[in-house]
Amino acid sequence: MLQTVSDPKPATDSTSTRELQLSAFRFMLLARLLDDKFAALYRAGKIHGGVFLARGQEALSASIGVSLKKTDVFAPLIRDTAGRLAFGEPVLDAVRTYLGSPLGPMRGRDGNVHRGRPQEGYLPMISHLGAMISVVNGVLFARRLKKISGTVGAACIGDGATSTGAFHEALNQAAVEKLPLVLIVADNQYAYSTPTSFQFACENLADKAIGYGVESYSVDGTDLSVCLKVVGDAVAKARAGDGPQLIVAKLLRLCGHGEHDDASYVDPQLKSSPLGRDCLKVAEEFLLRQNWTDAATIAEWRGKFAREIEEAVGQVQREPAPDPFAENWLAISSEHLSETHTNHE
Amino acid sequence: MLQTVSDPKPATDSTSTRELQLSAFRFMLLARLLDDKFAALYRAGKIHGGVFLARGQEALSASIGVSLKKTDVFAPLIRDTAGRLAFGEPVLDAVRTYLGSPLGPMRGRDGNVHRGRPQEGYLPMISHLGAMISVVNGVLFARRLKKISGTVGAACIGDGATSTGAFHEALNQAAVEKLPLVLIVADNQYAYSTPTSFQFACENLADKAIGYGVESYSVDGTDLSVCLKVVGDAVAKARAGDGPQLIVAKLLRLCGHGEHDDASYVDPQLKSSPLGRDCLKVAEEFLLRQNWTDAATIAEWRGKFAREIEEAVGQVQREPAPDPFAENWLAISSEHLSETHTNHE
Amino acid sequence: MNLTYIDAIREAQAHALRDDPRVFIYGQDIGAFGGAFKATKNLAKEFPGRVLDSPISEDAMVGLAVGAAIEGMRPIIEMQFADFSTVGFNQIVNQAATLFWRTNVPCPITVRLPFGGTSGGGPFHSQCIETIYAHYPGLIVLTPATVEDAYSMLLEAVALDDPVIFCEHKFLYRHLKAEKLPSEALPIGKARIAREGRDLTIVTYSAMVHEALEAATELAPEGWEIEIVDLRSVKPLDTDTVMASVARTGKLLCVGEAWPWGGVTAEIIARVASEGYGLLDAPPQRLNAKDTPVPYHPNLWTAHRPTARAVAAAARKLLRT
Amino acid sequence: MNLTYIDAIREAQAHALRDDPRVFIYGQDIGAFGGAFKATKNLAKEFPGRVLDSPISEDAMVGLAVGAAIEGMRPIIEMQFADFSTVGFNQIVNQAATLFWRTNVPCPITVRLPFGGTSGGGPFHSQCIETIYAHYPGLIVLTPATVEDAYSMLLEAVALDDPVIFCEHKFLYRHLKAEKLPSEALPIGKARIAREGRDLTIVTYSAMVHEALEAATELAPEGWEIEIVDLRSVKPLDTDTVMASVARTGKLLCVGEAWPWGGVTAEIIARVASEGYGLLDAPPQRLNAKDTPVPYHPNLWTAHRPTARAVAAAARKLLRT
Ligand SMILES: Cc1ncc(C[n+]2csc(CCOP(=O)(O)OP(=O)(O)O)c2C)c(N)n1
Ligand SMILES: Cc1ncc(C[n+]2csc(CCOP(=O)(O)OP(=O)(O)O)c2C)c(N)n1
Ligand SMILES: [Mg+2]
Ligand SMILES: [Mg+2]
Repeated sequence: MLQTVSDPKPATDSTSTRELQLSAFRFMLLARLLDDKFAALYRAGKIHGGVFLARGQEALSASIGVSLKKTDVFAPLIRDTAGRLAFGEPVLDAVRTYLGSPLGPMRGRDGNVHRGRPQEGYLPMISHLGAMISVVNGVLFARRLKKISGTVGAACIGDGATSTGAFHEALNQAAVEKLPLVLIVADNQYAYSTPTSFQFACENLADKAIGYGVESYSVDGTDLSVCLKVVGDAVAKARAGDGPQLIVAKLLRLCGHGEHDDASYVDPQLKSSPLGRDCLKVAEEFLLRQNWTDAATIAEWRGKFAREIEEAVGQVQREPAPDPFAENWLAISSEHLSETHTNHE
Repeated sequence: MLQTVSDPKPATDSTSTRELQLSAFRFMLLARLLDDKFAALYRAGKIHGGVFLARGQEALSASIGVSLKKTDVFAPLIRDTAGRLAFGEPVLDAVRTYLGSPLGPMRGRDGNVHRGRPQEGYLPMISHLGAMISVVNGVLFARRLKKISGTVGAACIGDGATSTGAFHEALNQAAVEKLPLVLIVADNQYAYSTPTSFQFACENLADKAIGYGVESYSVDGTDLSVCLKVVGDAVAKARAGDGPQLIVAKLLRLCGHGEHDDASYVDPQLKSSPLGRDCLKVAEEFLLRQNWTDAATIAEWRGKFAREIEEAVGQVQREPAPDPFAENWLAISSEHLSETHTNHE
Repeated sequence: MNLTYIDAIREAQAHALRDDPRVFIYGQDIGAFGGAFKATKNLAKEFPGRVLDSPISEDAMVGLAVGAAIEGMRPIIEMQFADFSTVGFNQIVNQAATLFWRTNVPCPITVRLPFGGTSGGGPFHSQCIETIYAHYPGLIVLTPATVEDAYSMLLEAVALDDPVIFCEHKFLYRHLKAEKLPSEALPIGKARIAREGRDLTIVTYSAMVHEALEAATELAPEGWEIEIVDLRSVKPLDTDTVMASVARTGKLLCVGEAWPWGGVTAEIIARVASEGYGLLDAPPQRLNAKDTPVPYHPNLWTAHRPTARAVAAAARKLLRT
Repeated sequence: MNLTYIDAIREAQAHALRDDPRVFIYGQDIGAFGGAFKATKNLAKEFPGRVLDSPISEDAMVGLAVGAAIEGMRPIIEMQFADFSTVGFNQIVNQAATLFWRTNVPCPITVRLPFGGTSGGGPFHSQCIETIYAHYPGLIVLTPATVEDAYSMLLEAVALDDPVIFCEHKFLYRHLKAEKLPSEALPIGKARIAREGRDLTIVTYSAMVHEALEAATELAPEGWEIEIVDLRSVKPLDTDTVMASVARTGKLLCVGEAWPWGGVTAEIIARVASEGYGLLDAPPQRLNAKDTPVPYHPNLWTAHRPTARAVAAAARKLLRT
């Protein structure tokens, strides 16, 4: 059941492959620049709470985003800046959420990576690791009940989160119900500071698939080409009705857990190993080697994206902050059932 | 990693094998008779709440009990009457717990299968499926910290309980810590009324082992000889420091989920399949065929056990019931920190 | 007809399935088997593909319901026992309960919790845990005490756009009977005067309503007229009805089957003390279960939970102050 | 020395590890890394093999602790954030909390919950969930408000034979400073008069003690003398100290950072109303967080939780009744 793809296959020259790679690359670049901006804002004390970056994980994440359709379902996790953008998240949503703008999708109520638009199939994560997978199952389950076919649901998770009961229950549930779930594990060698040796004892997390009766893939997460292929294949199989697909990508987080963390615990040997390659550079070099684009064009994208980000940040910084007096402090939608009784003012 | 043992190996003639089988068989018989008695008491309205029997699971369960040492740790589940007795539980403990006697280990506070003596390594289950496994891990972990070696911990679970997050977290934890845990799954084809097809999608639950990096065994749970061999081997391996062992036994529950359940949902084809064999009969025939005992001796045991059970029940029925006025209604042991404030009388 | 409380729950679900294609039910053993308590008896057959057996995965069961709700469905989740909802707790309080506030997308799920003590139930099949749900923002917590309410409130729960924790009392399942199902009912959020009286108000809910009623009957020959408020819903709490009753009687006894620390009885007393202080002419009192796990043996169990006799004793004491 | 609250927690753990070979610590990132908040900084090095990294498995973390406690150890479990204890909830409330009552075998585990709101924490890194633990029988729930108490109460928690939920407030971690660690302390179960006054009693705990103190300072120039009771332990509750204070002041305001329904403030008011009714010369009042998830943006967050200003306003209103 396990298909290992870790060597870049000679790129087929079809325009669609090329376009897909270029498109994914652009999202990777945009994501990297956006993350850099969040890091800068964090250092400048402009962001409330933590900042969680995706450096080194853009290839995998962008591959997911570009492989999904708008009608699919996507539950990204902390390190999916690229995938979110590729799935269609406006830069503005990301900036507004980090800055707590009331105009953003989370309206200052939730922040940083906890953002999404559920009604558009883009699910905003809660913090509890593993908890989003069964929610994706639920959307897929509902679509089946509603006789809507052809939907795929993608959920992202880290190596550490595979240790949660929620991960297990949800993957098993998807397997039993044969739901079109694509579960992508970014095995980035650490969960916060904890190396994978404290997290699991199997050789490869993809080995877990057999115990659930689902298909699995192992992929080099630093290589956009293979990520695109593997994620694309898995999404296609799920869409075709072959049930849940488990993808395990090996890579290295090229930043701290959050921007407060200097990641000094990361093994230098890992950094200098192939896992430590920067997927963005790898992809860029590959595209240039293939002559699919040139340095000038990339520089132009970079400039354009940087401007787009600056504009978004500028705009959001001029937006009003949330006003607690204007806030509708109701946790339920049935206003008539809200406790009229308030013992807090 | 998967070792399948399903055909009875030609029995070796060594006295130890013979003695072990005879011993296990006696516990199976005692367990069956005890369960029959509980069923009768239930029908007579003498038991509060449910009665949960182990019919069809005695061979597997007894094999566990006789394979463990007194210094080991054992966390049985609902269908381990035989294993409990073999591990050393007095019949009186079982009867007192079902009848709620204040002289039993649970003192009328907990009942039926929720019994044990934690300080003797015999852990009393809580109802939440899967929850006892990590507790066994904890005892093993503590012994390691205390530099006590050679302990094995056995935890029992059903096919249905493999779907719980608790099962996953605990088995993974044991694997990461390489604890001497023997986890025995009684795949009895149903979780209450739910067939295994709603519970998992892998072919055999033993397939799960590879995803945890632990060793596994598949065994015909209706056959005492092979159960003894497999459980004995797994216990020996765990004791030798080879880490967690996962045993999956296939069998059929030969009763309802509880005595209130007529189990009419059980597939007749399963009942007439080899899985539907009564392990007690299989074992008895085997022992007779081997000439390791004779019908008269078995009849004698039966009589002796029946009397022992009757005596225990008689004795417990004469014991005083719990007295709420004499009860120490304190949920914590630090009496000075108990809420002196009582708002309930 | 002679309908029990569990019949009412089954009928409400049948009704909801019939009327609303968005409704489905998901839980352990609820399909062909009809559920541990038969709350879904025959429903899988009557509504093919809409009453579905789940694995023993409470966390994933609730997670799935939330996803389905986002997709516009109205799932009902049956927990086999309320006690087991603790392993689905996170999805209830952190996923379902926060969805609307965080995203403005409502989360219309109903989680049915067969709860409360029965003889021989023991520590893990008896718990009253409405408090842990009511404490979290974002949930509606219902505790019907009658066959009629079991029916109408479950129907209304499914129709609501918010997550509802539906606490149905196992002790009442086959204990209570009604002639017919109601065609109209008090809305959720309104308490009910279960018995009128002028001497003392007992505020209670679920199975304890019946213990209180029995206590009131016991006290009647002694000349006491006890008013009983059945809260029906513990979140929201109908403070107005409670306050109006206390205004009439001047005396308040709150009775709950749950553990004593925090919870419904504390919340009611705190509200009345804060806002209706002048209405009271004696200190308000509480009666709860004891602060230990729920015991197995009936002798202990009946001492652990408030009974009619204990309620009557507490009322008598309060009436004499 | 200049010790923070988090230093105190680290030192208490170092002390416990040093003095008692039965103590070990288990949690995520607590080994070489020293924990998300550095509560175990260097401890893994100082106490080899006794400060151990766990997988992200809160259920199994607590289960393991219970097993180790049965075997005579005294495990400390660090939850990375209190909010994540909801996925270990079942093992806490149904396994650890019931063990002693069911089997007479004590369960000396300490579960450390970094809890409470901080700016930008948001809905899942800010929760105050002491209530859900205090509601269950079998647990001791502690909420130290000072550096000294963080130290002495954690030491005492580890020494106790019962499961302790140790709620340490993240907002206080680096905010509070003390000169030195205490050599003696009030025992667990006793509340502390954090400030004396004769006009009104504010009963509170954890970070809110400091908001209350600030409010008292704000009210002093207006001529009001506010007494502040720091509960220290929310289960058990030191009702006597509360009652004695109310007897002196006649007025009670309970302040909590937790959600309003049920919980510490309701429990305190219910007790005072039931047992100290005559002591009050005005209706007792409560001030809690709002009944929504904890918001991310600081503007919303400071409106969501009680602040010194809000406490002062509530006190002023009550003083004028
Ligand atoms: C249930 C739960 N426990 C603990 C945490 C705290 N936490 C947040 S991220 C994290 C590490 C996650 O590691 P991994 O899954 O490998 O993802 P990565 O950060 O490496 O992308 C932890 C422990 C959490 N969010 N949820
Ligand atoms: C977490 C949890 N959910 C639900 C239940 C209710 N329950 C008790 S036994 C049971 C079926 C167990 O099936 P299985 O694990 O196969 O064991 P078996 O009864 O077949 O021996 C269920 C659903 C429970 N005890 N715990
Ligand atoms: Mg990781
Ligand atoms: Mg089974």
